[in-house]
Amino acid sequence: MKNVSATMRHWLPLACALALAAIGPWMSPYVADFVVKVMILSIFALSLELLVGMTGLVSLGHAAFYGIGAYATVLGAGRDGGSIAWLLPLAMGSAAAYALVVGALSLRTRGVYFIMVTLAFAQMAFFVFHDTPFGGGSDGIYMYVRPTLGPIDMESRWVQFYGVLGALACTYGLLALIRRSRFGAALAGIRVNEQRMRAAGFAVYGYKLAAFVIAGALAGLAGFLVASRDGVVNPELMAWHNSGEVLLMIILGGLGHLRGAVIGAVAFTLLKEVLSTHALVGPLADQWQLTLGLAIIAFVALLPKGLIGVAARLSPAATDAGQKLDAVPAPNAKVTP
Amino acid sequence: MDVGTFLVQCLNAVQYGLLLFLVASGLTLIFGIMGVINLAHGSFYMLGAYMAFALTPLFGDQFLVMLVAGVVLAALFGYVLEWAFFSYLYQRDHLQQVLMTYGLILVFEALRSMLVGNDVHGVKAPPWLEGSFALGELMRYPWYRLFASAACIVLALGLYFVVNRTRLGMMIRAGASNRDMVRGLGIDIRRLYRIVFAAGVALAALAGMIAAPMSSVYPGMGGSVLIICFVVVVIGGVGSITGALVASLLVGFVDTFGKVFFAELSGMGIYVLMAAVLIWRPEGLMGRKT
Amino acid sequence: MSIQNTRTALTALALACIATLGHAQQPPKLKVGLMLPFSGTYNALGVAIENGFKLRVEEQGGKLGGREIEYVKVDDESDPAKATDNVNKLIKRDNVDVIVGTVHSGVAMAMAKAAKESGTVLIVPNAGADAVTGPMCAPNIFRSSFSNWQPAYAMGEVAGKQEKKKKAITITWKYAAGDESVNGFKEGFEKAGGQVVKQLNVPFPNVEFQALLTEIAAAKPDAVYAFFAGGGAVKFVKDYAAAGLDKTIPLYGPGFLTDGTLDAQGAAAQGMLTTLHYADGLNTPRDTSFRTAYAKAFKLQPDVYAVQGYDAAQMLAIGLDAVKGDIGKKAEFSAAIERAKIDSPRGTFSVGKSHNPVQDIYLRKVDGKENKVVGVAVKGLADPARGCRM
Amino acid sequence: MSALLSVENLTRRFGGLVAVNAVTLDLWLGEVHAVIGTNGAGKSTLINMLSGEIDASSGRIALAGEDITTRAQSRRARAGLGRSYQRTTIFAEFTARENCRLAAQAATPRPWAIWQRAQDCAASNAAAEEALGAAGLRVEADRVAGTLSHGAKRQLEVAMCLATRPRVLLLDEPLAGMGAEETERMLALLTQLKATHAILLVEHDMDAVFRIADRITVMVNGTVIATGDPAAIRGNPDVRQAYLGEDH
Repeated sequence: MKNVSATMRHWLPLACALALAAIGPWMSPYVADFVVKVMILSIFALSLELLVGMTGLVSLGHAAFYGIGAYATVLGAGRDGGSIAWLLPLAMGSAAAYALVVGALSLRTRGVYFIMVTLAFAQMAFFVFHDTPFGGGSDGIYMYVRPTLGPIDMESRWVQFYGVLGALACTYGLLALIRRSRFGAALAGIRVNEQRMRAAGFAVYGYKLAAFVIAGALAGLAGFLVASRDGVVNPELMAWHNSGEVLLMIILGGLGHLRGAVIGAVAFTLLKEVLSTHALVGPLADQWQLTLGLAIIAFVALLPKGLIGVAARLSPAATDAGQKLDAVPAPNAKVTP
Repeated sequence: MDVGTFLVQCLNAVQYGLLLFLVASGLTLIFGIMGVINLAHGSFYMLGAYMAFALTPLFGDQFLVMLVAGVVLAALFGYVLEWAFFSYLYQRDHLQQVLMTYGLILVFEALRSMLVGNDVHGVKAPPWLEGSFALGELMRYPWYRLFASAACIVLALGLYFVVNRTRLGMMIRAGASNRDMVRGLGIDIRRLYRIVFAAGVALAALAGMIAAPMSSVYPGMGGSVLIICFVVVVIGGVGSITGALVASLLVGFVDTFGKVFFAELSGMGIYVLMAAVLIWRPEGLMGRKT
Repeated sequence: MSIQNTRTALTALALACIATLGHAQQPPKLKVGLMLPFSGTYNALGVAIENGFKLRVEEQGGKLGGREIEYVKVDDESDPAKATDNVNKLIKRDNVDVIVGTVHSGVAMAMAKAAKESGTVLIVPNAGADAVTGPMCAPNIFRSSFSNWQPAYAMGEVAGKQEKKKKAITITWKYAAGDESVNGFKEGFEKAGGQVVKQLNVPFPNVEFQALLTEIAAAKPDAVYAFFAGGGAVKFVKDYAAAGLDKTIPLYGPGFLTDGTLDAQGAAAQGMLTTLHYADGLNTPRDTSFRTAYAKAFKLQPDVYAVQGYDAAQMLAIGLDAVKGDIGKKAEFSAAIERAKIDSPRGTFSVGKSHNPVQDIYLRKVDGKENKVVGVAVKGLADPARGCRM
Repeated sequence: MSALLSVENLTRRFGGLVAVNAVTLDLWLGEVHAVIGTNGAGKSTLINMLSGEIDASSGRIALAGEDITTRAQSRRARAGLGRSYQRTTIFAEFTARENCRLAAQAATPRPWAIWQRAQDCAASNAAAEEALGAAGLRVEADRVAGTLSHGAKRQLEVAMCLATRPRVLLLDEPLAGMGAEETERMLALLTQLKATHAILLVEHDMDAVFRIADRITVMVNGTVIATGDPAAIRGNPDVRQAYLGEDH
């Protein structure tokens, strides 16, 4: 039984990706578009999962890297468009560069302070783009020509769909590799007990910074994709409630699991979609803020371990296998009064 | 800038800082003592402002009576809220707190919209505080603003007294530095939390009530206050009332003079300040080293 | 909860798909997507626009161009980051024929982008971003309201020519609409011989104005031009009066500074001059009949937003009439609107080359709880439509 | 032969308080050097300074002749300075083996090699097995650490320290909370380890200290009042008065 579920654990994500790829052509444009949006959010959520779930660093400013990736793409493309070959590295590189600066400074703090410092740096980025004409000011800026690479053109719906699916698969794969690698093991150790890791001889700060930069770069990837899809970016991408929402997603899904991030992104988007659709909930749709808020509160009260936790409760066999490095973290973000 | 204008700007900075202090002090108490990240704190400020809007017609010029009534109502509200929601959060980690209080923001905003609508409303200052006095040749300074500053100072002194001179304050200070110790002293920690939370809500609501005649009441007024207060709390050091006061004034000055000298980038000012303080002292100005 | 959610969600998707298929086969109803703020700060504006639009449709017997109207509503949350997704719901999920929206400029920019790419007709019933009928202009994008430049330019002219002011200071929230408005004022004011000596900014949505009021008092200009809306407008006007500046330095602004906010502003706003394409006390038969009908239908007094929604429906009706309800004929549809004289409650206006109204801008004075018209600031003012290549 | 770890005039002040005052001591290979003293004598501060958790205010620390006074904790650890904690700091959610492997991994981190699985790292596995064996935890290697008995947890704490293949061991109360049998096992382990390590032992269990220590340093109020072999310390009048006198 254990082995069956362990194997499933490995192959299920791949099977999902293949299934999604297979049914892609039969999706209506809206459904395809919706799936693309959820996939981009999944990448964004996965990048934060690396920080929160795997390293125990709770960041409330992750949207900054997402926004910077998006802005780098649009500003890099300029009026005449550009190639994916250099726009993608540019987007990820810019986000990673800002993550390096923010990480280098904010990792000096911990706990509540870390949460707030990341928020402050995100707000700084927000105001740079909101208040200066550099990125088009508060109304944002357009991308006139979407990025291309030879015959691959992000203008096409199918390139968007399969490109984003590929990016999601790569991100998931990369993080899965990191998780089982020595780097991932060290991050897991840092999450549980940073002091012990230092005593064992790990340069903890460097590891955390590396995780922060990788997470920033992956958020930049999500930013690149969202800019390529929408063709328009604005400072709201970096707003703090965006950072909050992506945090909600990974908690909703269940921390400490890569699947959790994806499930959370899907569930949160669907939940909001359902609660604000008149056809489904009638006049309550006008009060979606109220219902969403209540849903979140009920969720915290009833499902502290996220949706993954529910699945685990339903099939206990699935829980013990592979729980070793996989458990719900006790982030070292406990209050330090 | 001549000396007169400079002095007036300083007055502006202090006045703004004091008002911030009132909201932030409640946040830092809840933050530091209960260890709860309360994103919904801005909603309590909004609650206060809307309470002022709703109560002013009932109390007429009995402004001070209204403030007292409002504080009592807000404290009761906080007491019930702690019992109903927050008491479940202490054993959980920060993430769950972020999640639940985020949900509460949505609920409060929706309720506000259902109960009062989305219009902007003015709130009348009490008649005995209407009018203004001359300050410089063109500028006049409203009495109400001066009253607000004075009220904030009185409250700051009162808070200082309660925290440093009373038994409750002793418990609060102990709670902020060491929770186990409080338990060891045989204090009912749940009751302490409930009182602290109610006090935090009351402080935020009081700030909202005092600010209402100056700021009017409008949807979303809690959101912008919340983030600034977080900045104040972090600069000052979590759980430190004195730190919150110093940080509020600092933020007041940076904001005021930022607008005057660096109009283009003034939005960033307080965040740069926060980053700088944290690089220098990662635990905040008055925070304890851990 | 989760399983049920997933199930409901799947049902939702399925329903959406079925709905899409079902409607592709029954042509008659015309689908109008209303993408407006139905929550948050701008909720009231969204409702007024929706009411205005529906009022006009009802006056036409529930039909435009011979087709019945079906509404699909989406709350845009005034969040530009979600704008593309929200507008795609209308375009791709609901396959609407026309989109009406929205209030927030940043959201409207994203909507314009999506509309330009899909070719869906878009009528903007408020958002004043110059770019919508500037660089982003397109044959299928129209605006029934104004560009930020318009009332601001008119105010500049009034301040310079009529009021004979020489030195002015501008103050605004630091965001695109504010910058555009201030630049419009500056253009009009400097053309009329005045000079803007200082441009002050407040970070959005900060409402702590005291420091800048002190600056204004120290600089002693002849006039101040301010751009704020909603809660910010109320607070600024009140603070300005409380600082005693209203006695010596007149405060001007576009109409939004005093529209829908007079209740809250009270005495502080009395006597202020503002410019806008609509005003109280126009007393034309057209306006009076509109106001009575609106008040009767919704038990509310109409405002400028209601007029803009009403005119969005008028423009749509004109276009649809010309193509007999076949909105697929894009060229004829848009040519008809470009030719038309639109009989609006605000007065007759036409639509310029860039699809922005060419309209009279009124000078209004606050009197009690009304923005009473005192005259026409600029007749038939057209937006310069900078950057529009159409 | 020179001392493996030599400490000269090490001092630490917290504000006006001098927690550790000019402590000088040497650790030799093959020796267990115990540091004893009442609560607040500065033992923990001393061990924290040696391992690099807190900076010294003044003084010098040398590891095998090399000055490491200003080195970061992680670099000291990699240079061969291992420590255990008074409060158990094992990773409760991992197995005992994973705990040791993770600690061992510090020696060959290669974090960039993300295509390799952590559990496939031969060097770390070898070090982990060795440490588990030495600490007598081989049977329980695959149990989740949080479920081990208290004694086994303390053994794991030492095993994790061994897995980093240190030359010097700084053990902070390894016997705390242990039963008699567990204590015996731990003492046997220490006796075995001292052949290949220099050991600094901070411990409150006086019987154990006098049984196992080759040299004892007594601290009072941050200052060393006596150093010598157990017999000398037992006979030292100052020690009897200041410290042992209260106990015996």
